[in-house]
Amino acid sequence: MAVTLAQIVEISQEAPIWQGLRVRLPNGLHPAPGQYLLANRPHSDDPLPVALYPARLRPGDLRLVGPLPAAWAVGDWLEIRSPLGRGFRLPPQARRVALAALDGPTARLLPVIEAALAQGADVALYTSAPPAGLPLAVEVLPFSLLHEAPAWAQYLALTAPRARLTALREALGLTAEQGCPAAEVLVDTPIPCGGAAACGVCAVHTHHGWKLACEDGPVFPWDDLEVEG
Amino acid sequence: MAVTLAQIVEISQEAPIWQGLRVRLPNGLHPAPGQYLLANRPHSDDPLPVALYPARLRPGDLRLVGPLPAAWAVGDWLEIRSPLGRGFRLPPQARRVALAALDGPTARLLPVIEAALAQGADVALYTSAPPAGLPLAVEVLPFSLLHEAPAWAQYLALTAPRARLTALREALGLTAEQGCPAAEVLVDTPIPCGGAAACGVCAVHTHHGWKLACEDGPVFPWDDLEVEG
Amino acid sequence: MAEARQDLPLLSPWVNAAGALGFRPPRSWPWPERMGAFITHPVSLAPRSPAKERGLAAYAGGFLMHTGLPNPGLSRVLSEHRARWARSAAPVWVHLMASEADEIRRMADRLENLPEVGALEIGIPPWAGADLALRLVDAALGELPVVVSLPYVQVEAPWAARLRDLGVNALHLSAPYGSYPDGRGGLLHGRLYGPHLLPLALEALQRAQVTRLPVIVSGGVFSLEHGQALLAAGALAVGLDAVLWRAGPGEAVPETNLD
Amino acid sequence: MAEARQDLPLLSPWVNAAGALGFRPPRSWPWPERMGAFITHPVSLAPRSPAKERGLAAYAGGFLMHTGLPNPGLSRVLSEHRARWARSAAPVWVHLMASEADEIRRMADRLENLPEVGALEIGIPPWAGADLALRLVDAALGELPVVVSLPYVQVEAPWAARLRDLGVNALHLSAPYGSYPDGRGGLLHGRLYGPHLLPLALEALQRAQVTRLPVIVSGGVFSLEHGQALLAAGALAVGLDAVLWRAGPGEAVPETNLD
Ligand SMILES: Cc1cc2nc3c(=O)[nH]c(=O)nc-3n(C[C@H](O)[C@H](O)[C@H](O)COP(=O)(O)OP(=O)(O)OC[C@H]3O[C@@H](n4cnc5c(N)ncnc54)[C@H](O)[C@@H]3O)c2cc1C
Ligand SMILES: Cc1cc2nc3c(=O)[nH]c(=O)nc-3n(C[C@H](O)[C@H](O)[C@H](O)COP(=O)(O)OP(=O)(O)OC[C@H]3O[C@@H](n4cnc5c(N)ncnc54)[C@H](O)[C@@H]3O)c2cc1C
Ligand SMILES: Cc1cc2nc3c(=O)[nH]c(=O)nc-3n(C[C@H](O)[C@H](O)[C@H](O)COP(=O)(O)O)c2cc1C
Ligand SMILES: Cc1cc2nc3c(=O)[nH]c(=O)nc-3n(C[C@H](O)[C@H](O)[C@H](O)COP(=O)(O)O)c2cc1C
Ligand code: FES
Ligand code: FES
Repeated sequence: MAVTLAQIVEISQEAPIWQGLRVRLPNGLHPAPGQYLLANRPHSDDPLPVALYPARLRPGDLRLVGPLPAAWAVGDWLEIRSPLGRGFRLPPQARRVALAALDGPTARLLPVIEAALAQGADVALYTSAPPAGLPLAVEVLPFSLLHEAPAWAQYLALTAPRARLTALREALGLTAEQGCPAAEVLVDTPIPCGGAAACGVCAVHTHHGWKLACEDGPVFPWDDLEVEG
Repeated sequence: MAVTLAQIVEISQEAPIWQGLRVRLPNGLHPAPGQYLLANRPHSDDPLPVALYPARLRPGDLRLVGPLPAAWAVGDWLEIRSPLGRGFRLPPQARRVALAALDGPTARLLPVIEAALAQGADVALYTSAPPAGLPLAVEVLPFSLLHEAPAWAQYLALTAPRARLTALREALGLTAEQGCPAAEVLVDTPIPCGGAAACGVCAVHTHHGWKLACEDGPVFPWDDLEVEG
Repeated sequence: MAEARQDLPLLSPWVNAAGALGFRPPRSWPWPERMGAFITHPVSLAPRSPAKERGLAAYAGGFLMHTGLPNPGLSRVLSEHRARWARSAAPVWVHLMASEADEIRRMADRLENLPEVGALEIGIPPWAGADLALRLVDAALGELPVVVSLPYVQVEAPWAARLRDLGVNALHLSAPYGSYPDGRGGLLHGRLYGPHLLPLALEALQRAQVTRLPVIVSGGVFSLEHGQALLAAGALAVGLDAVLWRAGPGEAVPETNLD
Repeated sequence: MAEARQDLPLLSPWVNAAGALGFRPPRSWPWPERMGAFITHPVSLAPRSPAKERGLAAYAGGFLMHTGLPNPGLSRVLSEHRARWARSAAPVWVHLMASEADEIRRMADRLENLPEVGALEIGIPPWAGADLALRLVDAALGELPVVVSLPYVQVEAPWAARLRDLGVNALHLSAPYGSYPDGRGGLLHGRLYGPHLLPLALEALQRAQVTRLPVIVSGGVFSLEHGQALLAAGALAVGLDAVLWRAGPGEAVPETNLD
């Protein structure tokens, strides 16, 4: 984890409350897919640092997505802590990769998609809203077919709000007793302090006790999660 | 007074907390020099409407200045009440016109300058920071020479914060007993409600009793003001 | 329970906070829902001048304003605005401020027989203790419905729990006071405004349950959703303040004599 | 006045609010002025899990957060963090939370003889009345300096005026609680954060004068100027919260044993 200053190069609209953002970061500080950055404008009145997730990780082309405050503008400087947390761990041998985002932007899955294509995998994205810049090689399928993915895929990269994990399990076609060892989930929760306060608002209940999404996540093995209900 | 919707066409930096703004308004709604508009973004969380003053009033080229919220951006729509208050009343026969802004942007004096030049007056602006777009015909003099203006000018257009009227009197070289019938002052005070609430925060003490800057001003005859101290 | 009092006249759950709309119903009401009642700017028996230290300080999420609540006193308010009140389709509640019970009594006496006055709202000064607060309220209680207006923090005052049994019709929770640097080394003291108040308004509303009175809440409402959250949490009505200073498209307010 | 107690150790007027920096002094302190003391996350006798309804709601000028104040309990806190406290150049104040005086007594007993503990800060639960509040404070009073932490609204509680005579060293005014729509038709209840609190902090500080105690104030400070306004208004120290979650350039915090 390091602290750096970077300037906003570009802002674009991604999804209702999500915007896309480009900044230039020193090379060593680039997050991995599913990791995050915490960014704030120095000397501003913004009460909270903003969590940003990579949407593109090509050299010289770092794109992030997050719920940006309306006052952020191109040219503003940001103070950034990065990289934070644990991201997706795509197994190098995976040849069939499935992805889906429940109630969030699909753009955060793009870096996993690029890595999967790079290692020669077949890639299926279950969504009704494919992100801009989706490689042509990706098969786009309706979200309602996600229940077929656990049987087909050797690796599943998913995102869902903490309160919607039960809905994600249903979409995956799993019962409360069935596992899905190939799946990882980026659990969306507030991560205001990034661990600095041990505030615990990001806490996720796992079979190994309470874990902090800001430090132990935000990506968790599906089978570790205690899904309520 | 009318209510209208207009889109922000351009934003520029004027002075430390003042920005310049261009919007397109229906013709009938243009403020006169020294009058103001109250503007807010519809459906926003901005707690207060913002007071905007004309800095250029040419047909097809309406420029305003005000302390814009950081979140306002080109393309945003504004709800606008305009025109509000009483502005500068340049006497048509004035041939020597002096202007000065104490602790505020000189840009708000530009429309008076243009009108004075149009009626063939000699114009002197006492300032160390001439505004962008100042006509060449204007003589720029140091603010410290303002005390020469009451003897020379047939009309003086001034601006000052309410709490700085004593300082303005000193800059004009006047004693508490001396009048200056040729001068008018745009008194800077908060004008949050524009009279809608009769909140009274904009109240200015005059020899004719309390007056509301939002309705009876913001421009007052210098000789009407009760200058404390 | 005290003597039978008239019911509080209220056409919808949307009113203004005292001081947000001056002394007379506005020509247009920039809110998507109908006006439930018009509440006057605070009126005192004698005229009040603007405060010497009047001012406004803006900060993230809101602003603070100190005015001294200037008003020309009850007689001038009546002579200038009564005719307009009589034409108002929304009931008019007159907000009275005083530091002595006697002033309230004298103002209430003048207002009780005016058909254009629908209710009295009594402002409890922020510095009032139980004694003064209860005396001010008592002086207002006659035939007209009485709303007691008090800042959020006062809902926990033990005397607030006694208002229902005195016969008060409703509470109006008003925004808190605060202080802010005045830019000249001192502090400006005044009432707070802005959407940042909504969490405090919702909290105060819940705490006001102990009074077992219908509760109107002002402060923090800058969108229909904000107001609906307060209504969903049990408010009788929502008081709007600075949002009414926007140039909303606005409904023309019908002028119909209620009589 | 009660028995002589040690003086409150404080190196500068800048501290953190309990809960803003976890259980141990941070490696870097993103604030331009030196750290005056490190205050721990609230510690309870038994472990506390995160609240089931934990969450965060952002609004104009601030946010509300409900966590349940999770912590592993005093024993685990000591075994995991004591060694780091001993290396801290800034004095360490341990913030204790409990709903029974006995829990405070047992925690204070374990902490009194530890040289790495500079003071105890006692959190008064937001729902506490005079009885419980005074019992919790009394249970903490021994040889260590005691700071009593209470939300702004409680400074007006009559029992707060008695703390000085009990021998309490200082008050720590903490941010208020509020409620906000949780987006699922209910309300989230929790502590408020954000620059919008500064006017309320300044106001609470002035009202706290009646306690005749030195006052530390948290809430609303997001710039040096904000904090300086509180110091100019008489605060002993200023507590920083969410501003410390920024990626400020940061001073490395020296690790020097005070002993
Ligand atoms: C912000 C925050 C900070 C915290 N800080 C600390 C801390 O510093 N130290 C600390 O100890 N706790 C910490 N906790 C945890 C918290 O204190 C606990 O929730 C609390 O102790 C209550 O415990 P529990 O009985 O609910 O634990 P549970 O969540 O029920 O877990 C009990 C324990 O059993 C073990 N366990 C259970 N299932 C498995 C499994 N399948 N495989 C392996 N192990 C298993 C785990 O080690 C776990 O700790 C923190 C929590 C949060 C959110
Ligand atoms: C927001 C706001 C709303 C108000 N609403 C009203 C209102 O609706 N009706 C109302 O009457 N007042 C209104 N006032 C005025 C306020 O009530 C007065 O300040 C108050 O009445 C106290 O009066 P005073 O003795 O301070 O008046 P002063 O300010 O001392 O004035 C006394 C009166 O003498 C007269 N006067 C003095 N000098 C001259 C002169 N040279 N030439 C001519 N006349 C002169 C004026 O008419 C003046 O009203 C309002 C003020 C504010 C700021
Ligand atoms: C309900 C209420 C009643 C008040 N009554 C009096 C009063 O009787 N006499 C007085 O001098 N000030 C009175 N005050 C005014 C305060 O001293 C202070 O000037 C005022 O609250 C500031 O107004 P503002 O918050 O609108 O700026 C009253 C304030 C309120 C809110
Ligand atoms: C000083 C303090 C003491 C508390 N003590 C207790 C307690 O003893 N038992 C309990 O269940 N909750 C206690 N509460 C916790 C509250 O019930 C509530 O869960 C907590 O304040 C919410 O934490 P948050 O505001 O950080 O989200 C305490 C809270 C505070 C602030
Ligand atoms: S975000 Fe605060 S502990 Fe995770
Ligand atoms: S701005 Fe409110 S009365 Fe003038």
